[in-house]
Amino acid sequence: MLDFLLIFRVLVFPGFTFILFFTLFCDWVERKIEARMQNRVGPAVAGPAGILQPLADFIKLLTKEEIIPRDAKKNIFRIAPIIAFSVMVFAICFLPIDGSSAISMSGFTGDLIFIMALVTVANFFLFMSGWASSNPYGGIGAARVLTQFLGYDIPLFLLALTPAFLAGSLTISAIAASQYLPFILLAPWGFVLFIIALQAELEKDPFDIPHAESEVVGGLETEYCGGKLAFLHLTRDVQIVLGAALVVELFLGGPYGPVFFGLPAFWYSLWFVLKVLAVVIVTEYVTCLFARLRIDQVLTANWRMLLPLSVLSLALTVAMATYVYPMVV
Amino acid sequence: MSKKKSRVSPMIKEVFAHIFMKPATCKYPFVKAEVPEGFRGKQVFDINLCASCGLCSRDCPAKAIEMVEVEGKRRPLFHLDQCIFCYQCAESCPRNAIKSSMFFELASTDKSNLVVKPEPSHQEKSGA
Amino acid sequence: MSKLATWARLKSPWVLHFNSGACNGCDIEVVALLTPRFDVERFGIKLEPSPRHADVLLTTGAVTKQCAERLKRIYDQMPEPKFVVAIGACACSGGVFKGNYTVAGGVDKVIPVNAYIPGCPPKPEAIIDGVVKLLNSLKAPKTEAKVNDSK
Amino acid sequence: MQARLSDKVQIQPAYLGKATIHVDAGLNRDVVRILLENDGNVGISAITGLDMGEKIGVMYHMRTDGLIVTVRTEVPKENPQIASITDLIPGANFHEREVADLFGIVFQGHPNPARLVLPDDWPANLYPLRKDAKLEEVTANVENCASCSAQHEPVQLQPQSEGKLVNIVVGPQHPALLEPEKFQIKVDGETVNDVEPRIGYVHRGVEKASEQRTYLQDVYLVERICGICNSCHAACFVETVEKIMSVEVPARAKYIRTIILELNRLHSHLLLLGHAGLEIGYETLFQYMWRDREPIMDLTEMLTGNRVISSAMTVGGVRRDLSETDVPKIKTRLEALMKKMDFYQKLYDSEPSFRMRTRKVGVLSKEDALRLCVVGPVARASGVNMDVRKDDPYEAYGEIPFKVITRTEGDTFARLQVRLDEITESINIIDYAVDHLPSGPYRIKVPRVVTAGEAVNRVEAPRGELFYYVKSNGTAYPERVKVRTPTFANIPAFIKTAIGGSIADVPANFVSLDPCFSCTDR
Repeated sequence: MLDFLLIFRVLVFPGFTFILFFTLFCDWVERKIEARMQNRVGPAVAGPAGILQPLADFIKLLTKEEIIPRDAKKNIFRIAPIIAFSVMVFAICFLPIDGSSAISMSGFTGDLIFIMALVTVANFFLFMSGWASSNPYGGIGAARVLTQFLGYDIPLFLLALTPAFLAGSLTISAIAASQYLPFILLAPWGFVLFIIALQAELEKDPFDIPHAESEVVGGLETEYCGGKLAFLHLTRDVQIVLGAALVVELFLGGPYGPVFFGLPAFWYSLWFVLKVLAVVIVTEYVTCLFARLRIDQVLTANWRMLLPLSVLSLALTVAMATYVYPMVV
Repeated sequence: MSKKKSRVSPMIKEVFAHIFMKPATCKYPFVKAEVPEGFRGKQVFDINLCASCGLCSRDCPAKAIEMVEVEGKRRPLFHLDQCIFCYQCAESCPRNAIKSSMFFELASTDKSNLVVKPEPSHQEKSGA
Repeated sequence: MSKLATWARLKSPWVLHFNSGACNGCDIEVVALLTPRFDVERFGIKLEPSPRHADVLLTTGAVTKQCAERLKRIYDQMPEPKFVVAIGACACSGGVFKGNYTVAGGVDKVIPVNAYIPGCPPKPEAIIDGVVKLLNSLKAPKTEAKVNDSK
Repeated sequence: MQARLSDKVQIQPAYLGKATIHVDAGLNRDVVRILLENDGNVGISAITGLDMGEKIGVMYHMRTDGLIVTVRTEVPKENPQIASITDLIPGANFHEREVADLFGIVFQGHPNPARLVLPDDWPANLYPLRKDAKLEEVTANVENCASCSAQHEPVQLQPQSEGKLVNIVVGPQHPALLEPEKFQIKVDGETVNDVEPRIGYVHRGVEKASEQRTYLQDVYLVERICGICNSCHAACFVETVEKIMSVEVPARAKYIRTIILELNRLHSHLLLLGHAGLEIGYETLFQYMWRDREPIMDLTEMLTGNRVISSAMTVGGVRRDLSETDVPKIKTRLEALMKKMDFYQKLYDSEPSFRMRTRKVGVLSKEDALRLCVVGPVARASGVNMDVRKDDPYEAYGEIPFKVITRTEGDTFARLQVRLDEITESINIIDYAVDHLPSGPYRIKVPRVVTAGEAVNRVEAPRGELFYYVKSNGTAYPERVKVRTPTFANIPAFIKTAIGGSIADVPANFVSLDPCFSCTDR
């Protein structure tokens, strides 16, 4: 019985299937809201209000012909996108979605660090996939992913420590659970900086240089087609969900919220979904506001602005956690 | 720069406002597109007015008008795939036999459909 | 299963735009398709930067000598199933430039074309209409087979 | 001039613009030098080749005081050699290469006499614009494209290292370029070391084709040189022909032409400003700009019957009258656009990421702008006060008050800002023209056969000075039509400003010139 529940949790809810469909849903929300902000309609014909658009894209890509370029490093070219995708999904599984993570009781001390490490690994596989295609655009795009990721990883991590200090724990579920008052209210500066760093991590405007069409064509995806491209797209979307979910867990009180009746798991999932969508909309809003920066400007923005600020934020938080927070609680 | 500058980008407000605004998108193809008077669309050829002079064919910059025999007389046949819709033919025609219509949905998956044939009944065959 | 694939294909035609020697008239109308007034994202149409991602190749302009090889290459780079739409008089047949010393003629001289959209340039609505007609022709399996044969 | 080279030059005042100077083949350099010494603002508008049977005429059309002075010389067809003037005016570089391509004239001392517009595999001693060129074989060859698939070119972009330099080839198919062109960019790390453009992918041989069509058909042909500034091409051609025929078009036609030309400018500028947004990754700006451009397209469609290619001009006037009922529609749409411009101006003033991407990028100094003979908004953004509408008024521009927008920074931001301000000016011009529309006929009947003669004419297209030279031999077919488009003159500015800059600035810098290759290649 327990085994069956475990399998169900991993494969269906809140595991793989849920994450997959939630990701596609988030993609739709993202495209729709971006279109609205740009005074357009956005996807409209695939399913009601175009809600099946990401699914249609995904299925279509799966049915397309697979071409592997002659010069590509074939094995890596084949498997890197899928590994990147699975690592991302694996990382999400550690987040408490309906009050506990996909594999119950799998949360362990320091899983925050573990998830961050997984994201890094996934990004490294993304880099590998671009590099393996042996296309110059793919190579440049991949190199940009790596440069940007390595740069922004540090401030992101420092900023992720903010709620960790406030909660006094490195375990995500513990951080989420300890937010009787969401940390966004206690440390708004940390939240704002985290969103900025996240924007860079997710390669969205104004930091979307790895996807700058006018400079690098399709970036690391340039040579990909068919199913592998589908997985690359999906990886990116999962990454966005993961990033948004992290914000939710760290600053917005995780899946916890008022339970009105029935199963708490249902309400927790609902809160989680709503909060993630809210974060996705906020990031999309920021995307619409700015032009893309140049790669040197992006790096300068990181080392000169974001990194010192995140150190400052951390210091401020430590002070808060020691002196102010105990008084509040 | 002597101009008075506002520090805050107006985009912040504009983008936010657009979330609640109606999109500027027209509903085409679910709603028919409005075409203004005088649009240069598909040709309408009135064979009853045609004098078989061939001026339209001679003046056509794209050589899209071919003179073909219809019931013993030379009549213009419009190749829509070559036509640049300038309507010089209509201007050159001494009898005003060629007029433009508002019809613009000419696309076809078969190139041989893309002609306006001169037919005695002047019911043009649709290219669509 | 194949029904699902057809559905997905119809709902998500990603396009690549290639100008093989056009006057820009058709090109700006193709770009105008992406913008709020026409917004073809409604139909799931996305303009893709790389031929590898695209399902439909939108070609504009008469094919010049310099571009013919390039056009062929781009067509070859696209994964199956792929479709070509010729936009404007020049792409359909060479239009007003037919017979010039560097112009080969229409796009169909180099690669097979699935749909023709006449006009100079066609209204964006006409381009939407053309793409919709192309997609509708794919719905009927018979037509699809015919289209594939013609390659 | 007469004093220094008295016996060797012949000056024909008020012919082909301001004056025409006939010189011997060896003296072209001296004349150009003297012109340069007289006036620091001299630029070259075009170099026209002309097949004259035994000889090939070479005409240097120079701008001085805003007017054209033509320096005319001849070289024998057997051994066509002439001294290059590129070292005197760097802006003559492309012009000379083009004439070399199309007429086979060897410009001695040219720094880079490589092919510019013709395909690489074009036969060596075949010069398409010579009257005796046998093009049938080539044309047949081109039309038979079976050979195309057999050839395999190198992959799209292939960085080849040459020591420290990396070669990046951008194009022909590249998202940053709507049109197929190739740029070879040599990069040293992140710094651009050299840019080698290869244009000609859109070369359709319009100049030759126009000789095989009647004047009537040519109006539609030249209009399709460029879809964006189509009515400028048509207007310029039509005016040139009217000059040859000494036809005065009715005042109403002039005003209607002005309105259509300005609508053309509005749509072109909005298009470019939106496209610039796309290029620097500002998609929202792109979407808004193009949304606000649609009313202009509607107006064009309403007035002429087509959204893009207006086909409104004809020799002797315009093809359609402007009805009274259209006037309020024009007014309301322009008013709405005027309000939007306020928003964009604020955006330009305050949006940080936009300013970071465009300010101090691709700076072109006034001296370089003059030396490279750039035209239009690019020149005006570098502080060169030149606008054909003011310098050499055509149509109704002499009667309509407007300002010439100039800026001094010369960077990408200034180039975009100039266009933004010009949109406001254009709206005012249309407003004025609509209010002061004279009554009377909008078209007069002209014969199809054009009297023998030649003329030059210029129009301020959205991208800058558009130059036409037409020679008529007294038939219904022109003898020679020469088109010099603004982008052709502006590409050297891109090369100049890109070198030494960052590779990431290339797209933003490039798009700020408003490149139009269908114009450039013809």
